[in-house]
Amino acid sequence: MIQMFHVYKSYTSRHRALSDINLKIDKGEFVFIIGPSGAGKSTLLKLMFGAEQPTRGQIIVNGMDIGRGKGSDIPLLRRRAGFVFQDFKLINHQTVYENVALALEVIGLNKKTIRKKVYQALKHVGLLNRMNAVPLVLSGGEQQRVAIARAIVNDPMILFADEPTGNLDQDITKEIIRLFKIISSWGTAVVIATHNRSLLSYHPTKLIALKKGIVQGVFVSSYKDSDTYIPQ
Amino acid sequence: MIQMFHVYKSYTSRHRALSDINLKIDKGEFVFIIGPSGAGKSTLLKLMFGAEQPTRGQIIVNGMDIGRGKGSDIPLLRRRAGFVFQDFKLINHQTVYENVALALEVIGLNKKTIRKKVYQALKHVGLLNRMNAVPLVLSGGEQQRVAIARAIVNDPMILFADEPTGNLDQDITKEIIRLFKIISSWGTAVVIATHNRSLLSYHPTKLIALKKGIVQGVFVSSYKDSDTYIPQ
Amino acid sequence: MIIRQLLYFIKKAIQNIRVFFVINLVTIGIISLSLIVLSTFLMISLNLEHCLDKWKSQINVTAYLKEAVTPEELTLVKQKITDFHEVKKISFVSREEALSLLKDTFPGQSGVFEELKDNPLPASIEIQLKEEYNNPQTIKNFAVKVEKISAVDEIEYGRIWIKGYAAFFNFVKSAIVAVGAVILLATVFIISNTIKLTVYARKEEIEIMKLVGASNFFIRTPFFIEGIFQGLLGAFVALLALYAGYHVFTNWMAHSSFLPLQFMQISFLPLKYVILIGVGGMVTGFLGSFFSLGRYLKI
Amino acid sequence: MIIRQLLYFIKKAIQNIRVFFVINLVTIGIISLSLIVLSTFLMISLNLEHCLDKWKSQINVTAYLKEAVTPEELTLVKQKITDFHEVKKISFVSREEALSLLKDTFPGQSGVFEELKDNPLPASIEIQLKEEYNNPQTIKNFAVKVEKISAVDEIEYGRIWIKGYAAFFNFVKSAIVAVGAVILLATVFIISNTIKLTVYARKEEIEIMKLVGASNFFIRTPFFIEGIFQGLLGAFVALLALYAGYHVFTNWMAHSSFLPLQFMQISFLPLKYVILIGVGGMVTGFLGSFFSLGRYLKI
Ligand SMILES: Nc1ncnc2c1ncn2[C@@H]1O[C@H](COP(=O)(O)OP(=O)(O)OP(=O)(O)O)[C@@H](O)[C@H]1O
Ligand SMILES: Nc1ncnc2c1ncn2[C@@H]1O[C@H](COP(=O)(O)OP(=O)(O)OP(=O)(O)O)[C@@H](O)[C@H]1O
Ligand SMILES: [Mg+2]
Ligand SMILES: [Mg+2]
Repeated sequence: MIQMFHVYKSYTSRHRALSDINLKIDKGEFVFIIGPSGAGKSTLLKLMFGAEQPTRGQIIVNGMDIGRGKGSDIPLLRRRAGFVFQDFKLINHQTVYENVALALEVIGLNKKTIRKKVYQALKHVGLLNRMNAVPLVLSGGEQQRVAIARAIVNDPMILFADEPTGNLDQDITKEIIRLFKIISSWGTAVVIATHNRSLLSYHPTKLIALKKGIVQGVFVSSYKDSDTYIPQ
Repeated sequence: MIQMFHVYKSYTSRHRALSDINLKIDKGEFVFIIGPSGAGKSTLLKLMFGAEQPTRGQIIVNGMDIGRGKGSDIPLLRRRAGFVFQDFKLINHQTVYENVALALEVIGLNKKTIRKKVYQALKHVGLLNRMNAVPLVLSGGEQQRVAIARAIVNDPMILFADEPTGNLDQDITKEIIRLFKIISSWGTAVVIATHNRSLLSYHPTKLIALKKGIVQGVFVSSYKDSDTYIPQ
Repeated sequence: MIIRQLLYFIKKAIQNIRVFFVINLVTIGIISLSLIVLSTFLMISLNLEHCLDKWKSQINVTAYLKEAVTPEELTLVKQKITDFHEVKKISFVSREEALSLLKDTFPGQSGVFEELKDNPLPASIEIQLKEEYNNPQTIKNFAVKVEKISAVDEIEYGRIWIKGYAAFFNFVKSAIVAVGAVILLATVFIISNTIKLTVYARKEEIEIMKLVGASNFFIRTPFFIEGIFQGLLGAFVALLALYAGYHVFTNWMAHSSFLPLQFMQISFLPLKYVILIGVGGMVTGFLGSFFSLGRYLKI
Repeated sequence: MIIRQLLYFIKKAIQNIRVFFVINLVTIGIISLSLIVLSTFLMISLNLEHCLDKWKSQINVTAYLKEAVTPEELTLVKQKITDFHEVKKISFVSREEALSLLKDTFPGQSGVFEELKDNPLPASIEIQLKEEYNNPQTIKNFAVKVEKISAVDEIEYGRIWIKGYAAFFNFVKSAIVAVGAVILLATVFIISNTIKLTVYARKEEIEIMKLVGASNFFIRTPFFIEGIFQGLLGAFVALLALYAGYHVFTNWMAHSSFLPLQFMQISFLPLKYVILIGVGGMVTGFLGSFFSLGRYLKI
């Protein structure tokens, strides 16, 4: 589903955000990218999503070569993917409902379908009652959950989540990760970037450890819905 | 230093963000406010900082009655306080240096003093090398650290921090909390809002548990730089 | 399907106008004020041009006739002159008419003329040329031809004045065109850049829409509709204001104590210009959005 | 201390102008274009008014003298008329001068006048009144007084024309004032609202400054400086463009084939108006910032 070959990314000439990344993420995988602040986790996710272009290397997502900067393909990819941004990226003058619905409107679904799906997504993140509020009046955690709802509302084939629980308490974090797991079990590849090592107790199928833009190791779990987690 | 008497806050008529809050925070205290998403933690901090006005009740900070909406006192209070916002609130078109320096420029310090203090603050959060970058190009954790640097740069009498480690990894979190502890030991009242219960291992002197806008309990620690934490 | 989509975009545009109501108001205000200035100028200069044209059409060539012209000869001369293709209209001024005209011109000195034994003035034919021949060269050529008619004594056509007239006419015209061009450019620039400023205030929204997979078409269209709407409404307000001003002004003129003003005809902008301003507002609004957005639509 | 702070604010303003360079360019562009339209209009109407005033000052009352006026009487009459407080200037036209003037007016018909046995025209004194007496009533009163002088035969002052002239003059003046007011209002509105749009795009910055304890003074001042700078630079660019246009235009006129144009004097805006436009730009820029900011400065 996602393949990266010798990918490099430098934002500035002095500094390299990512170096020689090679990885492969399959359908239905549940992947964590961990690493300290500034390691390049967000950059890695953005590359897979076409929000940034690699300096070098090849990125193939869902069969498309998105590293080549062919602008027209990227919207199509994004409509089949979901992304929880670290800074949420909600439209401040639109309501929660409208923000979430946007991800479906760009696909061109009809109003009724949109309503049904948005309600469902908001219900999953526990925000049905805040539907008509604008993001600015929401608490940090509530905003983050709106971002999550928008990312899952279009039944994405790939779900990227950048620090999706940074503003959420333990209980809601558990809920959200459970939700992601369910989505993953339907065949969606879920890629979560986080600094929060306690999330590891949620058993990813693959764990990518980053540090200063370099992959420290990729751990593949053989765990299958049991309780043990065995890094390879 | 901070006293709240029967404080209520409703943003909308239907919904109450805080109910009947009474509390007292002294000089040099190290306080945690915990509670789930939407509990009212940020609202409570904003009230103490004059960023929101209470619907009812009295708030006295550093001898000033800031609940009365006397606009002219609040800038003075803010110049002697620091605030790490949950959404950072950095000025995007200014560099890291300028963002941090702003908190000193409003006081009217001279250039040289400002430079010295800003360098020190940036060093504390490990961002000296990113000084000339603008916030937009920083990673989430880096932005959060800029916000922290700006909050501590003016040697505040009171330091408010709203989810200050939500985007930081364990190691940096530890560093930051240690920094806050040091600042607190100089007599500054430090008030941290967080959903992260693992922070409790850092031994606050006072723990305020919020839920749905209501104080569930205030726990005062008798712990004094030893390793045990005894909730009252 | 297409209609549903169009409706969706219109809905979005309306929603945006509601949310950014003040900004929209400001934008529409700026647009309509620019257009008021433009259309006021247009109206004034069209009327001025009309005046000049009228004046132009009044320039005559006068053919003074020999004293001993018989009525038969006169008819012949008239016929001959009318037959020239340059001629639009002629009118005959008899000797008596010429004298009374002269007397009217000098009301204080009527005594002067009473002393004259007999009328020394000749009869004349005033010739009005077709517009296209109102220029120094053709008038001169024409005069030469007329002078050859035997009954014609002398030709009078104010050589200097005609040359000067054309220059003056050109002068006023080019002044109008120059000032008009400045105003037009200013208007277009102001409108499109105002829209640029409003788009700038919303660049984050555009970025977010791109990130959820919106095509450029999807992002642009509501902005286009908004821009077109702003331009159209701005033009509408401007024309309304112009009409109100026109109404007040002509009313005032009709009750003026200055007689010539009472008969002066000021006309409102012709329909085609009204439409032009409306369409121009729309197009500028559209282009303003179009060029402002470009920059933010790159991935 | 105060100077240090001022320098700090200026530094901030410059920095903001650099960061928001495109926005500033657009704003200054809009301001200068509005001001170009305004100042072009101002220049044209000042020149027009000057023309009218010149014309006004040329309106004369003519006193025709009796035929049998001796040189001594003439001196006396001249003296008497000059002594009236309404009179600005007089000039004597002898009978011979009157005739040659008449001949000049009718160049084609000089034969008519040669037939005259002797000159039938009277001598006259042309009287130019002081500006403040150039209205129908005072002219009439003056005429009555002059008519009483024994050597004066008749008074000529174009009763209808004078009344009409005043009305026409008022008409043109009020038209200028009306259009000018529209343009001025449009300019002020456009400038201040353009600045409002730019401030809107920076409302977050303002909020953040408030949150770190900046006083309203601290936040406002750089914006004020920026607004003043924009207004001033806009005015400067506008005046420069106007001057360039003026230069080209007068040059063109000087080489025009139309003689009257060669001698027509068009003057540039007088210094006081140049200063007024500069100051006006600054004040509008300042006020634009002032009112735009108000809304965002509440805690
Ligand atoms: N400006 C506002 N207008 C209206 N409602 C608001 C506003 N700010 C906060 N609220 C509401 O008040 C409640 C408390 O918000 P607050 O931000 O204090 O929560 P919090 O404890 O900080 O949550 P989190 O951990 O998610 O940041 C929430 O339900 C939120 O939606
Ligand atoms: N647009 C950009 N321009 C320049 N440098 C950038 C840009 N975005 C990120 N960087 C730099 O690249 C490095 C990696 O950033 P990235 O956001 O990927 O880190 P991260 O692992 O997500 O960190 P965090 O946990 O703090 O979010 C950082 O040093 C950051 O400053
Ligand atoms: Mg990140
Ligand atoms: Mg919060």
